[in-house]
Amino acid sequence: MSTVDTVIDRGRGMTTEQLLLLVVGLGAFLLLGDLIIGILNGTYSISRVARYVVEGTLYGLIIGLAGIGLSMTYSILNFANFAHGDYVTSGAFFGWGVTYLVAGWGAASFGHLVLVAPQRGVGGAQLEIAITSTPFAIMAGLLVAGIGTALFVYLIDRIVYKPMRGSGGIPLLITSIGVAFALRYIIVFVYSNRTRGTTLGGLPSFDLLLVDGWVSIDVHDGTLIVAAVALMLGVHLMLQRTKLGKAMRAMSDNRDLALVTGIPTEQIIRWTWMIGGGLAGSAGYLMVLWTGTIDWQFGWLLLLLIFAAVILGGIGSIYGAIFGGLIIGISMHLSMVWLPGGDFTTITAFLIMILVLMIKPSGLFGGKTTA
Amino acid sequence: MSDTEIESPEVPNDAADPDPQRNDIELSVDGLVKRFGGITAVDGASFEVESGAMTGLIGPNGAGKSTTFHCITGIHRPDGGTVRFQGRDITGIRPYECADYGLVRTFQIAREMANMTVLENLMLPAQNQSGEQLWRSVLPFARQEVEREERELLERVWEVLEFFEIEHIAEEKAGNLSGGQRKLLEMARALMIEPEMLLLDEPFAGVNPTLEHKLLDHIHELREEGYTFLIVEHDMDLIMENCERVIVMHQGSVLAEGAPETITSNEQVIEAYLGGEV
Amino acid sequence: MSMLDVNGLDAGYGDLQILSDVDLTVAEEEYVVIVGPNGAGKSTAMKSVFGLTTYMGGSVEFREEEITGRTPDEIIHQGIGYVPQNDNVFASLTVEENLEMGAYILDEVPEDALESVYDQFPILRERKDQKAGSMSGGQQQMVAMGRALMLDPDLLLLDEPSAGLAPDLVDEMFDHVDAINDNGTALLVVEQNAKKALRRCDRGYVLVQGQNRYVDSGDALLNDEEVRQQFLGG
Amino acid sequence: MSTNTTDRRAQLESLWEHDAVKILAVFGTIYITYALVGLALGYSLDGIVNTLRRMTYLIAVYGMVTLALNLHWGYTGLFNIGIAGFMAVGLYVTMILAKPADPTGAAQYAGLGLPMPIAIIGGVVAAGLAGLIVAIPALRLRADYFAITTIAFAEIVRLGITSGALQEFTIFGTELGTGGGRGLIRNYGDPMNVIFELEVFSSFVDLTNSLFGFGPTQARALAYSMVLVLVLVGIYWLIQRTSRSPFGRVLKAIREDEEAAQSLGKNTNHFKIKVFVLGCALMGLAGILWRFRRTGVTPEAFRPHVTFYIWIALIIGGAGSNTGSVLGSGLFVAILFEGPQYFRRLVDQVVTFGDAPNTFAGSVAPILSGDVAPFVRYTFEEFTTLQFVLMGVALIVLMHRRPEGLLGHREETAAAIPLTRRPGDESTAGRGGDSS
Repeated sequence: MSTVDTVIDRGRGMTTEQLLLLVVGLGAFLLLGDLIIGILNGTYSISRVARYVVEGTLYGLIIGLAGIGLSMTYSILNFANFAHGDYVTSGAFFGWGVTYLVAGWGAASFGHLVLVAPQRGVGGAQLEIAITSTPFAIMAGLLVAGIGTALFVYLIDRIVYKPMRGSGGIPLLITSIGVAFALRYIIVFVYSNRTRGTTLGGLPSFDLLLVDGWVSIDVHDGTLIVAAVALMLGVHLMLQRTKLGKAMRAMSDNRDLALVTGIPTEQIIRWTWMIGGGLAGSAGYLMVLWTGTIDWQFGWLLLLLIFAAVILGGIGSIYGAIFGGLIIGISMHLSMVWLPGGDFTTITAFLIMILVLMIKPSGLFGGKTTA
Repeated sequence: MSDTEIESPEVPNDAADPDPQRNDIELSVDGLVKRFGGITAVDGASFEVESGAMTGLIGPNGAGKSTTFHCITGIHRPDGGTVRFQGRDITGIRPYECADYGLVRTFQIAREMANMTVLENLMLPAQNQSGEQLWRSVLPFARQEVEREERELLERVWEVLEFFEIEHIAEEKAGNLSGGQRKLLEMARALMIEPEMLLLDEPFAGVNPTLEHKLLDHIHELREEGYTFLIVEHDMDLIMENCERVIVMHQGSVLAEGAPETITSNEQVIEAYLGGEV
Repeated sequence: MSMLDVNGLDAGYGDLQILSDVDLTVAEEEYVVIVGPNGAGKSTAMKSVFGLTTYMGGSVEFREEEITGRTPDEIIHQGIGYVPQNDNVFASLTVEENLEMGAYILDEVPEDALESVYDQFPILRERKDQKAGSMSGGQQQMVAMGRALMLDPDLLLLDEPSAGLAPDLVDEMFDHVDAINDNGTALLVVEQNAKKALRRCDRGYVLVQGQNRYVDSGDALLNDEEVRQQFLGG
Repeated sequence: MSTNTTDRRAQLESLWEHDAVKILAVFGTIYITYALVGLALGYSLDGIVNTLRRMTYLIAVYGMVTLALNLHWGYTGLFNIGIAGFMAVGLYVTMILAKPADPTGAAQYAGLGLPMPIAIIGGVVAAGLAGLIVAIPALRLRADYFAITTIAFAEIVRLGITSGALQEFTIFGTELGTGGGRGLIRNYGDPMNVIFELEVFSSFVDLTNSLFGFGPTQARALAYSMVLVLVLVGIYWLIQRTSRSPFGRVLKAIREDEEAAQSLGKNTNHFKIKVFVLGCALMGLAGILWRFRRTGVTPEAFRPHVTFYIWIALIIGGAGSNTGSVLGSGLFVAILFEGPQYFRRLVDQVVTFGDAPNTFAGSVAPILSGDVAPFVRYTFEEFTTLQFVLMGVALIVLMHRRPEGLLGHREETAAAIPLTRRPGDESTAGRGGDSS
């Protein structure tokens, strides 16, 4: 029992967080100031910084797109789904199998194409896959990535999660780790663990001269932007305008009330999984289109970044997920201004996430606002 | 909160009050405010609890009784006002410090450690256990001392079990107990801290009449031993028959305060309860 | 023949029994209130009708059909609506979206029902695009009642519609409740404002410690000295 | 006689209640099964003993980590999924401290050249400190956020030691390095030399040689596994003491209801920090013992897989039970980790497969025409992959069917003395026969 006066800490609760916020704010301010001064006095190349911002934005769009699905299932089902990253990978493989099939029908065996070239041989470069040369194959692939993953995720829900509907968030989280693991290695079993190129190099691009260098955006960057923004807009409209979307928001607001209002909660959960899964699959497909390579664990490696984005934006808020994705993507790339080499981009993202959890665990968009 | 003028304790307290210690104030709450978002749950509540007395805190649902408890015991941090216990300012205290001062509460819904046995539940709250230091529990020589303390503690636990007449459930998991037994356990556990004042949040909710009488007997017995009680309860009969003083809360502030007889005839109180323009 | 018939109901939560041998009836277009001291099991009784408690015995019949064990959305289909006491609006949805959710089980939003809710609560029409969470307590209560009326239920269960309202709004809320009954909807209302409720209702039940204590017309209960004592402890 | 059999069953059940019996029965079954299968297939004795030795080594290491995790999750409810990170901190710090200061030959990076015991203590302390750094901000968080924070920490550690920037660095004028992606090579003496250089050890070598036909390297490995078993026993003892004490009682209370524990006067944050640091330090120690004798280590060893293994082991055994943790790690290693590989070797020995198809498509296509053989061959070729699938499925099935594991239903009393009867009351009357 310590002395009376020291144990009474009148200012507790607020100060730690406020102090941290102050430190972080100051740090961000200093970095931003350094960046501006550096650009003005020529220490940092404008075009390089611009390139980081562009790349970061594109990466952020992918994270945000995948994050919407995670955020939706997190807020409606109340658990952090660790298998979400592997949904992203699954979708990419489904979609790219179809793209290969459409673009290369007859150029190789069905099995080789549908499994996205598990062995050396005919691949993306040989099939000359690009949005300019094989637009139809890519659109078909994106469609299948979305729909295929939606169905696949629904199936997983039926088999794995539905029997545990009443369980708390923690048993579900642990189970999802098992799902993630099993899924990832099923992907290896079916598609092999080879990392392969999926697209043609040397794409047409739009180049912009920015004082001291070029910033270029190629057609796949453009495709990513158009597709991601279209999908985000679609989700927005779905949530705002459709009965289903409104019911989803209602459920994320207050599940018990939704039940007594007569909203068929089980049906809404099913749709939430399917839409979230579809977005994850699409994000995976677009990621592969953008980077030009596919492998069995890119979704898993993306998962923690997606969590970082969702937590940053506030769980349950789809705008938060998009915004969080962009912040994570851009700050990851901008970190290379000070920490060159790219070794620390992911670490930067995780540190941002941990800081947000310490300062404002409810996220920037403050939690339950799936709107 | 500006227009909620708090009645000074003397005014309604005109009833005969034989307690000689009536000026000895154990707990005083002054202008307590607690807001949740836009809702003000406690709005300038002020009252005092006398040492060694049994005081009832009543009021309709949503009057702010439980929130007041939470603010006194540090579960919530008040947005305004002060709480003094035995003359010391304990506003914004942390929950675990409360026990150090000898101020202990029970919860409206019994919060037993469901997967621990009744014995474990009762051994838990004991203060100043050297075995709560990790190294003492591990190192052989210190461990002997810890084991000796544990044996003493177990002795005390059995005394408390006897007091509440629940020896037969000693080895039961707390989660398997009936609602009434949980209430008893909750109170027994609070006593294990050897407090000076007990705040009981609806100790009789969900308790059958037989057990209720038993529980009341225990409380009276303890009161005679010098414990101070502040009890939130919705059963008016119970409060009126057993408490020396009653505090009535309504809409976050204190509506009336005084001896039970003065309270039952207070028109404001009747209106608050029956919700009618009488 | 009554519409709702609760017979010897035992119910509670988990293994905790709250109600024992409770009887309740509500006839077509009747206005019934349940009053009683805090913790008497009033809300539990109402939730039991709506299938939200653990059933332990007895029966609940609606139009001579057993409805114990049914899920809330099935019970809504039968023509029963329910307005819970706390947190009863979807805070991040607009007022109109809240009302639409009340009619989720229909394919289309019933425009006439929406209009009649707006006619009943004109303030909701004014604020239909406002987030329900940003409205005052009384307005939220109207949103919740309006939502339950979207399916034009035959029986509406209201859990303390006046709880937490400022005194001057309480009367307004009671007027709204009366109006719902006047439109032909039978009501089962749990109330703390016993006096006001008993004055307006057709029949009242007094529940004490999970059991029926008195049943009579509202006025009779109101003038009963024993009932008065139940609340104030004599 | 039916009464006779029920009697016997009751006897067996009461026997099973003893932890020692459980451990003996489970481990006995595992070892005997492995040995019998090996014998039946005509394996050499030294091969069989070597398999069992390797299993012992794995069970001991995983058992230590599982016990530490049980302290976190089973007792206190701290959802740590960053185990690999704390193990990595322990091992890397120890290796950097122990590596000689002047790098020679293939061992590219310099260390501090400290004696092994100090290096080990350094590694354990570093892992504990890492736990403290994570604990202070994270303990206020909800369990799922806490989990995400810990796994993010583990990944920060892994990516940090992989990064080129830390491959070689200079601190206070001393050159050190993590080796980046290429890892660190052990260029200090075998840490077990303290034992191996003893006089008696040579007779141990002779003994194993005459018994199992072991060479000196195998004998050393065997001795090392035995040392690890001793360490496991030590940690088990430590954690039993920790949990069966007033300290452990508060931990359990935190898991049950932290707010109520606070109302009973317990400064729960203190307890959580202490127990988290202790568990992390033990994870660091296990990380050290896991690999500090090997020729080298790369960051790959600390992928989240390790964390996943430990969680499966914990859930098999049942969170909350220390004995369960040990049993769980035994069953995990025997059935899920080593079992499939052993099974594969078995099958390989019995059946001779032709060449497997190279791809999944190549294996599936023939099924359509009724030929399952290529698929089976492909499955065998990809056995290691399927083993991971099996682990994932095992976790899902456990969570569905038996989330409380083998012994999680059984609560181990948290008190320094047995709480079975009234103190001073030698009869069983105190059990409450006098209920009112």
